[in-house]
Amino acid sequence: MSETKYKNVFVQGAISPQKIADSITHHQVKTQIGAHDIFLGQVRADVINGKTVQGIDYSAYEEMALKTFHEIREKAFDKFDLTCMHIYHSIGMVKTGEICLFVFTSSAHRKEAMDACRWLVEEIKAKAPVFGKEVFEDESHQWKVNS
Amino acid sequence: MSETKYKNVFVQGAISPQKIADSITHHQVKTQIGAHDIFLGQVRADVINGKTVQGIDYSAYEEMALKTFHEIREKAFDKFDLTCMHIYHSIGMVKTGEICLFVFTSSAHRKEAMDACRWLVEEIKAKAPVFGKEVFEDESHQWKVNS
Amino acid sequence: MKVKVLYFAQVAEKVGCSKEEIMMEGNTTEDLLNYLKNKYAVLNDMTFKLAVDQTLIHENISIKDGTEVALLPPFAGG
Amino acid sequence: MKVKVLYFAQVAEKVGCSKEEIMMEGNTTEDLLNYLKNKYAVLNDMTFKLAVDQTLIHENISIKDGTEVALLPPFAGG
Repeated sequence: MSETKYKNVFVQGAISPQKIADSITHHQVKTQIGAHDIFLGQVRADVINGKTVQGIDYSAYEEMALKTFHEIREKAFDKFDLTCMHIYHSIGMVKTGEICLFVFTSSAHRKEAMDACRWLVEEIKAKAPVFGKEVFEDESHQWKVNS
Repeated sequence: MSETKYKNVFVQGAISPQKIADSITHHQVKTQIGAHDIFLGQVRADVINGKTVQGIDYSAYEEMALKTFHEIREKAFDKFDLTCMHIYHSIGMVKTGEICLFVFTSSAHRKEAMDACRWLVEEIKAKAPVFGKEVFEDESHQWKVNS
Repeated sequence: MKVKVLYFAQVAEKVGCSKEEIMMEGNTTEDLLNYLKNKYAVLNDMTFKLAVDQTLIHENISIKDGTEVALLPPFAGG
Repeated sequence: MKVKVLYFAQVAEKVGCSKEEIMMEGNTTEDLLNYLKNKYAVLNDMTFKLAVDQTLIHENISIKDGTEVALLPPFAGG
């Protein structure tokens, strides 16, 4: 099973606000769209046992993750009346305050876009084999677990 | 009752993707944020009785609208555990494919950000005295009604 | 008494006016509505709500001299 | 038979390896798990799921020569 079968959703490092703006701009030619919903995950400077997170180093079982993202994507188009749908996830180090997940849904009407976006975020968190090493300011670390 | 009492949410014409990127960037220093939800309303090229919408010309009872947006905002902070919340709405002409509404919620956790964003969009549509004249390609028009 | 009346969107379009000060008898929103529907017959066929001093009202209320009343057709924000 | 085993995140860290090919007796995921827990005692104290050829499994299944099995600790995407 080759990685090239599936669309790459991984971005090296943080996802830039400019990339988000560019994505929005690309959708302005699709004039059947009436509503976009965008979810962004941002790395928090959590304090754990007195130590502050300085970033999360993301890793993934990439081939399985891309297959999983693909399946989630197919299911989303089945479940919701969407015009477009995009997912980007960081891989590697993302510092606090930076964006690590970008989910973008577009539909004629708001309900579909919002329902789909929420569903996608939950699916990604539950099913994508992505791992996060929370790195503290003293370079020690712990492994993040989704809640 | 003076307009200056309330924050101005109106933007002349379309809301640019760059403005959205800038808003996201401004929130990267707030490292207690873990999740953003962004809703964007985009003007659709609906076809009505064979005529295609080329844009919506928005007008508002501005003073009441700003008061209403202010009340919605206060209520949102009461109801949801939000770090930040921003609303921008276009006034004047917005062409098809362009953005006319930008709702931006930020919280430590995704559920609050997403619940708040959805609630805000519904409140705005129901309560803000904003009007939309759908202008067709032949310059005739009809008045939009929210569904 | 004097009332400042604001008209918006399709209401303004049909009435042909966006703002005016009127002198009316009576002191309730119902009195005002009767006055306006008499002045602009087209209002009898239109859907709109009233806002008194920038607050929507859902029943007949009394108004005082100098009040601002707006005729608001269905909202279409977003 | 030969199995390609992948370790991720905290599992890779504790095992000290991210990828290896092992030769094992038996032909089920349970046989494989027993083999691995014997080789790496630390696995007995860890939480992880198995993916066989990139699909999560929730019960003991048979595997064949050349299968790719991954040990996946709790996900933390997003």
